Amino acid sequence: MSGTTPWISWTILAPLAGATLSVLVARRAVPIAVIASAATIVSVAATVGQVASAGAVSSAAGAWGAPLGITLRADGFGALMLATFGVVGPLVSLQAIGRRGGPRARRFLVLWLFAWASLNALALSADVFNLYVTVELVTLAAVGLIVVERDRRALAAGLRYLLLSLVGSLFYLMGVALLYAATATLDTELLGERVTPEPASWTALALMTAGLCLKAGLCPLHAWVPPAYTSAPPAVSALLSGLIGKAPYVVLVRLWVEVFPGSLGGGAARLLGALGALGIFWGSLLALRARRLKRVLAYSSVAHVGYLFLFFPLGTAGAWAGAAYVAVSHAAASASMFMAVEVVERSVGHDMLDATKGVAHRRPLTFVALGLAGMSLMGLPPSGGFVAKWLLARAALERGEWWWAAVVIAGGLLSAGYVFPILRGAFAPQRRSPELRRAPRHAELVSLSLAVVALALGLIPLRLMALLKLAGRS
Amino acid sequence: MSVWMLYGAAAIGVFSAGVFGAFGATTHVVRRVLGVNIMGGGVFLLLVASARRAPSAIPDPVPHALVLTGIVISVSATALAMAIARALSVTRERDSPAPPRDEPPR
Amino acid sequence: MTSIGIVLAVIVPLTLAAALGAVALRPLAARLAPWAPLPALVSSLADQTPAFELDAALLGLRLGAPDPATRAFLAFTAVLWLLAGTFARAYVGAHACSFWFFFLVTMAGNVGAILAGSVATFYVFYAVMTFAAYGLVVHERSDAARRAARTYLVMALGGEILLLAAFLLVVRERIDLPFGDVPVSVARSPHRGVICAFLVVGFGVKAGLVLLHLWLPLAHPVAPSPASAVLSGTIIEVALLAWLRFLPLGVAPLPGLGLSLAAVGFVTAFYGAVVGVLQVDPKVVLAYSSVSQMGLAVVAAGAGLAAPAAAPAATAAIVFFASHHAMAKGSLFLGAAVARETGGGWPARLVTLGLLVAALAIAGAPFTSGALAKAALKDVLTAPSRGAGASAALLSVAAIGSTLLMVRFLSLAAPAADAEERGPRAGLWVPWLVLLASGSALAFHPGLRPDPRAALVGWGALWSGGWPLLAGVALAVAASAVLRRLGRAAPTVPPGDVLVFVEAAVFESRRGIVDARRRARRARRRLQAEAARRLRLGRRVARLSARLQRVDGRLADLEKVGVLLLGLFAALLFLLVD
Amino acid sequence: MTLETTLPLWVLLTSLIPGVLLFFLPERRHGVRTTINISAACAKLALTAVMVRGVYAGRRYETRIPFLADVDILLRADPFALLFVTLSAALWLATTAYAVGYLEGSPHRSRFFGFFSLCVASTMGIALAGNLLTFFVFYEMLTITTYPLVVHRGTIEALRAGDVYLRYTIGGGAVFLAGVVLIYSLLGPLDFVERGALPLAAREHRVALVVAFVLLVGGLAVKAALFPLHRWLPEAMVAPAPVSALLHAVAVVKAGAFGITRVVYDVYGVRLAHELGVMRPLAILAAFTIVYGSVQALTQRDLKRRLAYSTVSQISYIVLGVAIFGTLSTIGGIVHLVHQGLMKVTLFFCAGNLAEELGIHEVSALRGVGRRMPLTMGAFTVGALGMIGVPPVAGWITKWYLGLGAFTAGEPWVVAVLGASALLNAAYFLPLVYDAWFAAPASVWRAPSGRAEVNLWLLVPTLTTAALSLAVGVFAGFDFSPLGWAKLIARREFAE
Repeated sequence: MSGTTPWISWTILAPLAGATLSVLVARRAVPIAVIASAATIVSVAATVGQVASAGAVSSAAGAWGAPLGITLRADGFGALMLATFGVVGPLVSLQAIGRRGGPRARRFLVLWLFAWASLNALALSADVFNLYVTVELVTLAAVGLIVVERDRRALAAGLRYLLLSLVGSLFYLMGVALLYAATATLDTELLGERVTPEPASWTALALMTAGLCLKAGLCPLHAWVPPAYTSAPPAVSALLSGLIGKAPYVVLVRLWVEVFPGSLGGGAARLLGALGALGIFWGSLLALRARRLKRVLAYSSVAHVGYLFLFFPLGTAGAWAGAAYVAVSHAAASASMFMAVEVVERSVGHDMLDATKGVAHRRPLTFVALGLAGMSLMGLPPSGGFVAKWLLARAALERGEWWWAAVVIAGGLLSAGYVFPILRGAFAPQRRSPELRRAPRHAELVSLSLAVVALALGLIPLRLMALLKLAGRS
Repeated sequence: MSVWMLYGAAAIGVFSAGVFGAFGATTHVVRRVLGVNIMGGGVFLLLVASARRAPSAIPDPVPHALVLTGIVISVSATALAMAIARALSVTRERDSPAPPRDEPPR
Repeated sequence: MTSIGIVLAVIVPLTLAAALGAVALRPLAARLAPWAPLPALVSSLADQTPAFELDAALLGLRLGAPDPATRAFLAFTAVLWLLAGTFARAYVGAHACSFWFFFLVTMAGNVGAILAGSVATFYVFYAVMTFAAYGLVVHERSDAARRAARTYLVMALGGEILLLAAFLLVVRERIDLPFGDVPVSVARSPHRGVICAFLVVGFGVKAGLVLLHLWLPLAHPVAPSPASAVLSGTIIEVALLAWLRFLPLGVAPLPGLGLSLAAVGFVTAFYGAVVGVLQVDPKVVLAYSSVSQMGLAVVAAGAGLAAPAAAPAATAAIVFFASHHAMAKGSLFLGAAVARETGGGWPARLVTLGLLVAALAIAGAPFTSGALAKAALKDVLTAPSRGAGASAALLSVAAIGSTLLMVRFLSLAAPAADAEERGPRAGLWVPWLVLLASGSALAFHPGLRPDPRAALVGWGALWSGGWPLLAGVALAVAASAVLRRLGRAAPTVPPGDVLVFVEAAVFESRRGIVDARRRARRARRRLQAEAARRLRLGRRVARLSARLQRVDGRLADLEKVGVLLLGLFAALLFLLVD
Repeated sequence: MTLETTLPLWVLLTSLIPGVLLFFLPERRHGVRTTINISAACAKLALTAVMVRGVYAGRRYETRIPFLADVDILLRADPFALLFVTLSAALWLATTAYAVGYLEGSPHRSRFFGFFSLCVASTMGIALAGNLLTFFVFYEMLTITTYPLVVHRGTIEALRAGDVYLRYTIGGGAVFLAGVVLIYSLLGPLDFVERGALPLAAREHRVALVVAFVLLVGGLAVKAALFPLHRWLPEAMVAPAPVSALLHAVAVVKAGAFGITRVVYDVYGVRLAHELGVMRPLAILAAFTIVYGSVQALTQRDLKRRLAYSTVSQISYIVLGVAIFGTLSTIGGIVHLVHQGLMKVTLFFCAGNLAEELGIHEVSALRGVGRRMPLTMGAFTVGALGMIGVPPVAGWITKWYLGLGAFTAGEPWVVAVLGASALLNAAYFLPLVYDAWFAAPASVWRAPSGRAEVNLWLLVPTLTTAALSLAVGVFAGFDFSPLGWAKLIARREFAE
């Protein structure tokens, strides 16, 4: 069954269909969303299975050939991102289904399914213009999600995010136009062969990279990230920091790995690495000062984007595996932390740093989740974060550039600086334990399961590594 | 060759005008959205210009398709931006009748 | 006689001590305690006892009494512990349980040290003996007792550190080096000088060589009499046995070390005599007498080292001297306790007579074991040609010194004849009497004398043994007459003589330490301030992140984002193109 | 999956599974919790005994779990690992019993015992680690699982001590990771090999190897409380007594010393380490820490802080033994791993008993306590004498071998350091012993509630560990004694 049916296209069609149907049939929106999610998960699993067994799987949309037609290709990296979106996304959306329905839940589910479809499409597209389209769709869905609760500060943050993303995408489109003018093709592999080192293609690469850095929130272009993540509802922030924030990075990696492999490890790549390192320190230092839990996690996400960009100056297979691992484990850990923060915020009423005091023994699962996810953020073994830190540091040292390894390890230290104050609340003396409002029981379970995913990533890295091998750089 | 170059330069010019507009020292949201649309216009001009580089050859249809998709996306994005701006101004009226500004909350 | 006897000699006291721990067994253990040295006594009498070896315990436990010297030491030690034990049953009143505990553990350590067959075993039992003796010294729990015990422990610890270093140098690779080839290993070791120096000083603390003797005069008055009898009688003699075993007597000629040892011995002898005479407490006088006698033994050891030919004679002389000193000094200490309990009339006279017998032995009067010991020492010293005359003269001067000490002791300790009549308890004077008897038996039993040929009788021996005695007595009578005419009492020196200055110095340094500690506390407060400042490092990080926060805030407005974006684009382009 | 390949994993799981289970046990189920704890401890001891006999008979126990492409988690039971495993397993049983009694009626006990078991699981992991990566994984897990125990009381001081503890240990962990990654990237994945795993070809990376050594030992020195990285240990004394006993006397501190020994012997190999010239500075640092720790202990008025500084000093004996070249000093260093553990646990138990029963925290308040609590003070005296190195308690064997090793290696100054340390130990332990036994009590002590002088749960472990430290000293020659086992290890490390 799996050989013939094009699971790869179903991974996009299923959530899209689910989204449109649940908009049309408003009353039954939640069950439709559940069915659509299930279908998507099945197709994602099948696709990943195909990729794991048969290597890269591709299918041309509408049977049009490469130079012009849009081909969907699921290689190792694509499959890994599909899996990440397929695991973290639904778990977070479970929280919305759990809440007793209502228009807001419906709106959230629709937007999430729409975002999921565009994310899957982005992971699978092997066509530069198609990447532009999918990254735009992801942005629109993300903005929709940010403003889903019509809160004034969320609206302002969403607007700012939209404007900046649009500018970034247009920079990227200008690059695509220049590439097309130079090589008359849009497929990444063909582009990789036809691109010649001349000013037009360098300008294209510079434009596209600048645009995507702005959309990814690389320091110093990260100004939009904290407002967006703190004002949005925690579930949305979980999706934003975990999944949607990685979309521009996926495009950037496709660009640099398949179209411009030569410039990996070059001067520009070292600039990106330097900005990544700056991001790690900038984000961590500001997270140390942050007084609100969501702001701490927002700056932590800025820092983790920095880790992702350390791949470019190294460019080796080890660095590639490390960066991919950072992406996956941060997705799970950050989402879990945001969900835990939601439980704390819902129970105590505010998300100030000392909100965790006196809550631990009445919300034990939340604090276990905070602990496990915190371990992954800090990169302490046996979590996924540690494997990522290990791979990156080892890749850096194998190339002899020990300073990247120092950055990675120092980053881990700084992250311990802002994670432990959160955990310390569990042991703080509570003079009078505050009366806790009813918190959603299943939100705790979602948070815990995400944290366990982050931990599991640290225990069974081998199979995931095999998947990564199929990526271009292996 | 020179005609194409002319169009290319024009496209770059429009694009940078758009960038200047989007990031200009304005406070009004609509000006920024217009700036973004102009940037889009610049890109689409370049795409169309690249359709027929060699004077004699038949114009290549692909850029036109790209431009069409680009226009669809920028229209929907602009619509979303306008909707949010309006929602923002409505909520701001309710709280404080100041003109719509887009500085984010500190 | 299998080796069980040897093992029992060590195990029995230890098990009894352990039994003292359990409340139920306490009275039984206390009653049995005095008989603990019996196995040691029995195994010392048997002539051929196989050694006991147990590799599993204590880096290879080796116990055995292969040579006559060890057996002799074992014999007199066991006798003295037995009699001191029975004496203690009647004597010790308060804190009996803790007394018996330390008494038994010290005894086990002492017996174990004598029987030890290897260096490691010797070190274990020697250390156990040293630390357990602390309990005997501090028994009274008074301030004087605490001061004496602290001095004893500090000096013992210092000595032990040196001994440990010496043992390690001796043992080198072979962990359980048997005593058989220790002297050879010491003689051939490259650090021979250092080893011998450490051994002399280390064991000198125990034996009470000059300047290392400071703890002895303090410990004896505060320790209960049976404890000081044992302390002076057997624990100090272990140092002599250790010198015999470790120092390469007869293996290699060490004239330099030998002569300096002899010199130190003589100085100790005279120093002990001079300071001892000026004491007030009879037990302190006895303590100084022990110091002086040990000085004489060291002289013999020095002679043995200097001339290997004289070594066997020196060893025999030292062994006999130790036995004689143990018996006589033990009976003097017990006698002092008995004297304190007796009033006037017949009991007083009898006790005084007993004390006189023991005192004569110590002074080396003819017809006593002392004379034999002195004779043995004399022919060791006179054997080598050169220093014969001088050392013989010095020996007799030392004899005079001893006599003076004994006269001083008798004048202080003898019970007043005119006091109302009360006799000592049977439990006290019976063991004392037995001890006196065994002391004199030592003189007459042919088997035990160093060389049975030496005649006790005959004018020559009589005169050479007798004149120092007479001279001593004459000197004492003259001195007391002069002092009585001048109307002033004899000048007195506080016990522990030099210790007073040492303690002053220590007190000074302790005050220095207290100041230092106060300064350290201030330093620590400064350190904490510095740590707080280092926290300011945390604060510096905080300040840095505060500045970052401001910059981060300014980055938010769009113009800056635009500029940054174009800047990034330009930088990328520039880096890509070249 | 034969016995040989799963036994090390089972030893690890016997404290990991109960640990996780205990978290979900409701607070009031005391009986169930105690039975789980005690039975898990006994099971672990039994498994360890099986392994000890097996290894002695020459069998190899190894669990290899693939982790990354070329790196895998390796749990291997070689003699050196078993020494540490046996020590931790035995003391875990004693400390669990002690903790049950000590924490009577205090809150959050499920959480405490959960983290307590996880902590021992990580110690087992550290002991059985077969390569640097596995060692690092459990080294960091030890930090995470001990933090909640340090801050268990939840008071402000506890949290501040926890912060200090974290700052040092997380920092140390990061430095250690840097070293591990450097070694792996230089020479590829390498498991611990008895006489050093580094191939001869490694010689030409001289500078990188020295940097890696400094990083590795620097990271480990934090937990081994070498000067100047020792400050967290006295601060962590605010933790409850069982935590100070097992963790800060055995598990955590030993992990550091054990790690240094592993790095020197099983990664670099003694000859290479000496060739690189890094051993002499390490020896000097260890010697300085020995003296510094003892001097600091002298000035401490609080009993547990004094014991903490004594631990700082004693752990450096192990490092000193490792840093001196030669079989004898190695034996001395390795055997002190066990001796110090036994003696220090006894001392901390006694400190706990005194604090729990009579509320004594200050050193000066010990006057005449021997009469009221003779058994506890008897155990304290045995421990104290052992620390000073008085035979026959365990400590003297270490001094004997370290001294011998120092002389044979031609480093006589080490014996001077040992002597000075013995005197300092006497200076800060013997006055306590004197006050306890021979001084008159300042005030009348509170009468004991039950029949024994203190709750039996507290007394029995104290006496067993005291008896053990005495027995280990007396029966040192025995093959299965720590000394016999240390000789076995040293023979394999130095076999030509």
